Amino acid sequence: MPGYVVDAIYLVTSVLFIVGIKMLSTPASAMRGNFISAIAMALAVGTTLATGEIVEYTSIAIAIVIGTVIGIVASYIVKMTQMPQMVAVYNGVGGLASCLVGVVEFYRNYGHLYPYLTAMIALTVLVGAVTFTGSMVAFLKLEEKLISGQPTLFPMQHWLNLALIAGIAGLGTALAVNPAYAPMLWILVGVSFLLGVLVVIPIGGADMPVVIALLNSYSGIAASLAGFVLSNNLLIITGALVGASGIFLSDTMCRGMNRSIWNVLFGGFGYVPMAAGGGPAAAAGQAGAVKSYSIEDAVNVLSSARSVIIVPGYGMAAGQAQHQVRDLAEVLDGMGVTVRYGIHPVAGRMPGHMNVLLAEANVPYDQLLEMDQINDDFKRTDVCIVVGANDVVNPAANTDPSSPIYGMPVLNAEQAKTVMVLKRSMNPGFAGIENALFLHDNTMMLFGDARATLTKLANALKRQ
Amino acid sequence: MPGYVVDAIYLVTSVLFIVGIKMLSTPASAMRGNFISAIAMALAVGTTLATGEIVEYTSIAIAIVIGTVIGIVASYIVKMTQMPQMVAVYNGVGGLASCLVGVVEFYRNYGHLYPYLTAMIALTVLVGAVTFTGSMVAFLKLEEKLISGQPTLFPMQHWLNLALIAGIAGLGTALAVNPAYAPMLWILVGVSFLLGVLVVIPIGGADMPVVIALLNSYSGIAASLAGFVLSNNLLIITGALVGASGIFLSDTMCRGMNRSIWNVLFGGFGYVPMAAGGGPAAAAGQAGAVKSYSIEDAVNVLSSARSVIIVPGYGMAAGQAQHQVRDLAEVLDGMGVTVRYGIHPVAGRMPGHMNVLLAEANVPYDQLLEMDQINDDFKRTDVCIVVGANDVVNPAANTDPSSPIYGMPVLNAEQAKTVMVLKRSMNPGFAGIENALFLHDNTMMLFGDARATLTKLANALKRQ
Amino acid sequence: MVTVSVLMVSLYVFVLAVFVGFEIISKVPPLLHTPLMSGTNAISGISLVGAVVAAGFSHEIFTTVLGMIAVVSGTLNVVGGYLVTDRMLRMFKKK
Amino acid sequence: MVTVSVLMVSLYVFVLAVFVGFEIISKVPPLLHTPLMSGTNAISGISLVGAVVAAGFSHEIFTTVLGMIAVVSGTLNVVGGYLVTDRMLRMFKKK
Ligand SMILES: NC(=O)c1ccc[n+]([C@@H]2O[C@H](COP(=O)([O-])OP(=O)(O)OC[C@H]3O[C@@H](n4cnc5c(N)ncnc54)[C@H](OP(=O)(O)O)[C@@H]3O)[C@@H](O)[C@H]2O)c1
Ligand SMILES: NC(=O)c1ccc[n+]([C@@H]2O[C@H](COP(=O)([O-])OP(=O)(O)OC[C@H]3O[C@@H](n4cnc5c(N)ncnc54)[C@H](OP(=O)(O)O)[C@@H]3O)[C@@H](O)[C@H]2O)c1
Repeated sequence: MPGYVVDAIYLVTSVLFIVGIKMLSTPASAMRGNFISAIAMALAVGTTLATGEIVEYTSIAIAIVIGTVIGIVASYIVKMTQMPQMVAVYNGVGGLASCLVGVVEFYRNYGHLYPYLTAMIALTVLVGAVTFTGSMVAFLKLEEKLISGQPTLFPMQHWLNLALIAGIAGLGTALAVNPAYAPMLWILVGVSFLLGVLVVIPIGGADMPVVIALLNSYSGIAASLAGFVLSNNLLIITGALVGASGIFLSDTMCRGMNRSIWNVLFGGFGYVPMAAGGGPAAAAGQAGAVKSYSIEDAVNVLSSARSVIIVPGYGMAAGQAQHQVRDLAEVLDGMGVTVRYGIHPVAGRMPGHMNVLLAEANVPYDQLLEMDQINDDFKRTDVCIVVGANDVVNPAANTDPSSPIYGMPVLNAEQAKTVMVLKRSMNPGFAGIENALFLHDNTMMLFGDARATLTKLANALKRQ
Repeated sequence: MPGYVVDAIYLVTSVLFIVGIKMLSTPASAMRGNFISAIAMALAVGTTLATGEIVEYTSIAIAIVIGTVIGIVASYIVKMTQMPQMVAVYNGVGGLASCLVGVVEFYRNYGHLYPYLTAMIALTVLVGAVTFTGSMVAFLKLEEKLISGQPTLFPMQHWLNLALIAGIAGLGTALAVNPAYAPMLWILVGVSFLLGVLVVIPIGGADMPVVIALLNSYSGIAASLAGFVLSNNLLIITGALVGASGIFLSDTMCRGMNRSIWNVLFGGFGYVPMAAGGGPAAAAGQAGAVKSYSIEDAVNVLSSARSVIIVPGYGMAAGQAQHQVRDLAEVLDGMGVTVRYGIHPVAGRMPGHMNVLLAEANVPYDQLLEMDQINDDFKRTDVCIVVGANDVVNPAANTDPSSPIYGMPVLNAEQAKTVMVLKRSMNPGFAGIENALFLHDNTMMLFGDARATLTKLANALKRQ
Repeated sequence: MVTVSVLMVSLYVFVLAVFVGFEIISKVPPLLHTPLMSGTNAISGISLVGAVVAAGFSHEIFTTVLGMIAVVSGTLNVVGGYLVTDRMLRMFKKK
Repeated sequence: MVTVSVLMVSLYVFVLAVFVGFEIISKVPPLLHTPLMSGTNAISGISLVGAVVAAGFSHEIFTTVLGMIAVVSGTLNVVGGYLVTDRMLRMFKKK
């Protein structure tokens, strides 16, 4: 295939990727958008296979089959609550692929490497390698396997990282000037792997979603750099699109958390130990002023409600309670109550977390309202049911300038006539701070696992 | 200056143009955006002068001085109501510049022209020339000088145009294959000039704003094509931005008029003869059921109003009544009445027409509300004052499926408690159709020139 | 086939720029559509960059004159376009 | 200086693509942020295109093995990413 035909097909492919992403902006077109993007990918790979540069097809075929089989199996066994982990792993392998492309290009051009090319190869290897090990650490932190979710801090950590970066810069420059000495490239790979581990371990497990979005961006940048190496505009464009997406998403999360990206990356924060034991009653007892209510109390209030807003939070994900939420909503709907959902942009642990889980439970997406759409309606609402949400309904964000989340936009749950809060204890949420909403006069605390409480509520209402 | 430095500066310049246009999206940043874009232009021209390709500076200096002087003078004497004409002229000269760049490139490369280059030159010349003469015809039609605003139709018109296009394609191909024969290029220029005239004369004067936006797009495409000729990415990018803008604006207008672009270009419509004489009373008399009211009637209603929405239309522009509108609004404001403006996207004769005129009259832009923002408020409003608007408040668009404007979104003026309509007669507006709003029970027709009527209203209110 | 590869590079740039153009321009509110029209009109005078090259590359009288007409036209488009847009935008004031 | 001009072309394409990326992605509503994340994650597997070249250019065992690892990784990213996104998007239903 002549080069200009390949270029033309790659251009069409780039446009398809852009169109595909654009179609992700409405739920009605999103599935087709993803499909178009997949077609573009197939077209890109197919065209590359047909360019004539390739002499050895068997190994490629074997590798593609292996990758496909693992990909299919993995995508069907993963649970919706494990999405962040899954994205982390895929990011990681994507980064590894870019890193290895860089390494092989080094060998392929060995003998006629010129400084620009070698410098681009070094950059590709660096970013790809950091993406790989960084993502793997993020994955392990989320699963709390091998590595604890707690920030791993040690003295002089930032200095060590700086020294590594300086070393990498030195190695890269040396290679660019004199690319004859291949082992230098391998040292570069090794140091970059190490750097990827070291930049992620000081970050707490709870901050991992931000890190993963950022690593998503890196994997795009690595692909773009590979495009610079291969003078391949398709890689450059597509990588840039992914790079922009990752930065946009991590920025969205940071804004939602009222923190800067620097604070996330270098702050050493973001670990909230899981509430270990204690039990609802005990916890409720500790808090003193808190009034715990029974299922019967709640059912009485709900029986006379005309309108309900459900506010889900991380607790719904942790307790896998999305199906029970839907069940309760249907019972209420059957009683003639208007039920809607108020979704905070950073409820849960990743952007859009609640939407995916509720969609999984077959909640129609037109009932899922964004904060701006629903925030004025709380004051006209009879009951707000808070299912495992905490920070995103904390009124201190509006009222208490000394609060760390002051200024973060929150849902006005407290304006509803009655607020029912479903959680297991008085433990704080992600931000680790008290929530005065739980002490309000119009708040009914319903302690217990969200899933259990919701089931009981639905059954009691049905019996009426 | 080495080529890569020029490329780098051009890249920065392209980014500045993009940023400049992005800043046009809020009124607070728009002026700075325009300034950034102007800086980018200066940087681009300055860099080009410094590339070293240029041996003859005197002629350039003279030409720049001439262009600058004319530009400065013209921009200060033009009236805001003449904007469409002004844009038409600038478009035209921009197209001419691109066309001539193509011609000179032909001579500059004479002897080593290759088919790709010659083809691109021919395209640049074609699009530039059509933009030039097309814009000039549009200008003359708007001014109703030399050429009448009426569609100039003659038999076989479209066939003639098709024949010209075929001829141009033939000439272009012949040139690309054998570029030795320079006169062929001049024939191409001549035929393209003719084509520009012929495609615009069959379009009515009232449709010129759409044509001008489209020619704006062409002038961008011509610049882009010149970029293909010169392998200059800056021209390609900037031209593409302008091309997108022109297409977006003509599309906006077509949607607003409920017509397709094909209907505008080939329909031979769009000429509404000016209301010649007759006088308000006579016209009002003809219409029978129409009730004409006096200034006193209107003052009585306004004195007890709490809220007023002003809906301006083309008549405000034609009658230059924007300052009188502002005066009346201030008097009402002094009486404690809430005054806002409802701006239809295609009120007037070009996109954003009303906003510019009202801004000229010092109306703060936060009082200028878009259709979507204000349409639900008419029903809660005491008085809607329609100043020279007609089609954009025609309820037939919502209710009468047989109306040519059925389906076009309109302002719900008729929902106000009282509607005052300021116009000179019962003559129709741009679309040439009746407006049942004028016969409604809650409508008060105030016949007369808008400017005079507004002045009388304001004075009468002040006297109270 | 070097010319075709030049064309391809130009096409990539063109296509991406068209996407950028549509995305950023569709965000401009109707309030500012007239300044948008005249502002982008000024920008279309970018062919001045080509005109300057055309007018300055040689001492040959014929092409120099053509080039000069191109420069006058381009400058008029640019200078007039920006000034008129600026004049218009100055009028937009908040209360 | 041919390499610098190659770099410049790549840079133009990169910069424009970044603009396109930010503009189109900022229009995706929060409702679809998780599919956006996993969908663009799938797209980042585009380095598979480079990996295929790396795995297939010669019979030398060392680079072929490295290339194969790259192809397995890239394919996993692509296939898994698209399937998981599709699975997620299938769940979004209107009433
Ligand atoms: N979405 C994102 O993109 C993202 C990314 C990073 C960080 N964040 C941060 O995450 C937080 C999200 O706020 P949020 O209100 O959704 O959650 P949250 O503030 O973290 O609170 C979750 C609450 O759920 C309760 N819970 C846990 N398991 C439960 C179960 N099985 N049943 C019932 N309740 C359970 C917990 O209380 P008990 O232990 O008492 O049950 C906890 O207080 C914000 O601070 C945000 O900044 C979000
Ligand atoms: N904005 C754009 O981009 C654009 C572009 C192309 C076409 N259009 C079309 O233009 C129309 C705009 O609607 P519109 O409601 O603004 O205007 P319109 O429907 O054209 O009506 C204007 C009215 O103003 C009256 N008028 C004229 N001079 C007047 C004066 N001195 N004093 C008082 N009244 C005067 C006329 O009635 P009398 O003669 O009785 O006074 C006429 O009915 C739409 O049909 C739209 O599709 C708009």
